[in-house]
Amino acid sequence: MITSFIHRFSSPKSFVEVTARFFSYVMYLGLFLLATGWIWGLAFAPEDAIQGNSYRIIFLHVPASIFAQLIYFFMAVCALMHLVWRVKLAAYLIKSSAPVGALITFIALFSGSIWGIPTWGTWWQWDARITSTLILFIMYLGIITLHSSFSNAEKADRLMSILVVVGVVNIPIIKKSVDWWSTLHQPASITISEAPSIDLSMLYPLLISISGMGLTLIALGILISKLYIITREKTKKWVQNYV
Amino acid sequence: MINLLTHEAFKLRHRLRAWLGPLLIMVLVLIAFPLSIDVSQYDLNKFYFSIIVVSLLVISFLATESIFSEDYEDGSLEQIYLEEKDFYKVVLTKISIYIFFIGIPMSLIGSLFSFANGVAADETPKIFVILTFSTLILFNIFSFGSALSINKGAMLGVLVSLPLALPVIVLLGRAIRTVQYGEGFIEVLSLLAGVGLILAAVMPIIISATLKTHLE
Amino acid sequence: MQLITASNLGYSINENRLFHNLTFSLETGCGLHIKGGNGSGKSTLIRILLGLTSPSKGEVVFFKPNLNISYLGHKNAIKQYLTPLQNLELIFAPSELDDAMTWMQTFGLTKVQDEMTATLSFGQQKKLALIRVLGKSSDLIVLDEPFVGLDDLSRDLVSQFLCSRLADGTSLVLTSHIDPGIPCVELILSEQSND
Amino acid sequence: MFNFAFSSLHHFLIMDGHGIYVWPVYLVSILLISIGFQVTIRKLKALSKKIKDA
Repeated sequence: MITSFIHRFSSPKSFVEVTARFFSYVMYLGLFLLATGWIWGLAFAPEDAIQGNSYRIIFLHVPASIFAQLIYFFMAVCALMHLVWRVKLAAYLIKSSAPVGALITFIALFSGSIWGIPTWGTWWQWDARITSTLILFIMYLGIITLHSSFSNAEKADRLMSILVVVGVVNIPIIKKSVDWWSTLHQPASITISEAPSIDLSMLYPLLISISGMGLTLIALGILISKLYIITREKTKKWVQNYV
Repeated sequence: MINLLTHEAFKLRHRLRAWLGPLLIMVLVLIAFPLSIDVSQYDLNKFYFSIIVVSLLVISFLATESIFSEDYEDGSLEQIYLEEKDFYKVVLTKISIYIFFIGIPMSLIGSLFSFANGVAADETPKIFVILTFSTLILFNIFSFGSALSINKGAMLGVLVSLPLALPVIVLLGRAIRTVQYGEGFIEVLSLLAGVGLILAAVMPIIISATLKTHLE
Repeated sequence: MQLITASNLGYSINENRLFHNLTFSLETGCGLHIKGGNGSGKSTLIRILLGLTSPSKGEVVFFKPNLNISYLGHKNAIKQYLTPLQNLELIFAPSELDDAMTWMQTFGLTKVQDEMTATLSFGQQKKLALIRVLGKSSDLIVLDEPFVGLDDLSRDLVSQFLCSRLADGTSLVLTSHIDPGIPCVELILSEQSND
Repeated sequence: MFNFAFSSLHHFLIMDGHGIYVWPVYLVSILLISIGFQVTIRKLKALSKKIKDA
């Protein structure tokens, strides 16, 4: 029963049609929130007592780091769906999320290392979180390369899903193992269990930037997956009617 | 099963390049490293390990690169599938044979060289045990990488299996430090052994699924 | 007695359809000759029958559990770095080795049995690979272009052998551009438009 | 909460010498994300045209 339920709501056709309906809302809301969060953070949030103005990179760096990981977990869920229920759409979504993930992971790494220059005096450190983000970036590249190196796309889908699932098991292991090194990072600024250690006037723009970044990336993901679905299914009738 | 073991051993023994090659490269690296630095300036026994660890990583990758592709390319893998209907046993056998023929000699070479570079005689066996369990882990991981990237070249293999192998390197570095400081050896060793045995049981399942997908 | 039935088989690769709605059955002691142009999906159909590839549509039913299949495809499945003799030792159990050696003699491979397989000619390697199928007893023989590279004499030998196996109740599936000279049902795969 | 954190626009751009870190990071990221959108939209248009023509 679950299988038939999933298959009914996961046809590539209905995905493209449904997402097209609210794509522009997602994108404009995302861009609006992102602009609000960043302008607030860059211009109106007070200066940090210790780090000075360079802390303002946080409004880009933290959202990027969060989504670098969230996108991978999303891909892992899709990979399981693809392997267990053979949902085609899930494989399409993995394939189209991977470049978004790679992009945002690169931004997280880049913004982090620039931020490191004024605060730590170095742009690179083999610190736990930087290293695990770098490994995450390699994992995204591996997934993209793996899929594009096979001419039989369905075979590539299956192999990619296997790799994604193995990779998601690896993420906590990487975290634990690199935690053994001394770590430079400040502890996470926002935690659910404890009261935030960050001032409210900085927290609000940060939260707004995170949600804005999320919506913007979802919009980008929708766009890329639409492109990919049409590429894959271009011989199907619904595509020819759709375009 | 015994039949399978002897067959795989027979095949590997006749591919000199596949099993003696990696060992020779390992020896070469371990000889070349002290020559390339000013030995009088550095305390060699402090960081000679890092070159053992790194060469273990690289050589494990090299050694397992053709573990399945050889059978895949000449069509033997299809024949094996038709007979066995499942790759688990075959994968398990192949990895065991590779560890026996390449992994264990590699660990032996590594521990011998660390002995030659100032590790006490009674600690050399510890190094050997650590290196052996690390090769168990690394061979399983890299076999997965080479199964995924079968006949698609080393670049893909590195990209997909390096993220899996890096935590092992951290663990291995940690384990060797416990030998140097003489504390916590058993804890780290049991962690290594545990991870190794779990991987040795689970990885072949994943690898079989991968190989099956490749045959389609 | 029916051995295999295939109903409504269809296969597409990257949404390009190779064949669809294939329905056929194979009886014990019968041959099936799959014909079709290049790229019409002959090898894929064979791999579906073997259970290597799963069809996009339809299904294959085997009426005998644990069917004993011997198969030779495009790839010879012999080791280049071993001698022909060592290859046979890998393939056959010691008890079956005598049969295989008889075939070595018939094919005139005995004089090269201790040389490296890589130095053998294309035809010789093909013969060596065919011994895998010829020297074993099985319920179903599946051959993908078995006659490529064989001289006339060996081709007749193989055809005769396959005929005698058919008479013994073994089934046969093969593809060949050359008329095999074996009593077979023909199955023609034609190029289809994508609609 | 909504007071401009800098005394002048000039200070806003310089950010006490941290501006050279902050601004490039934002600009490069905006650039990368918008390239992502641009390339996808362009490819999508080309593909639709190709399918329509076929």
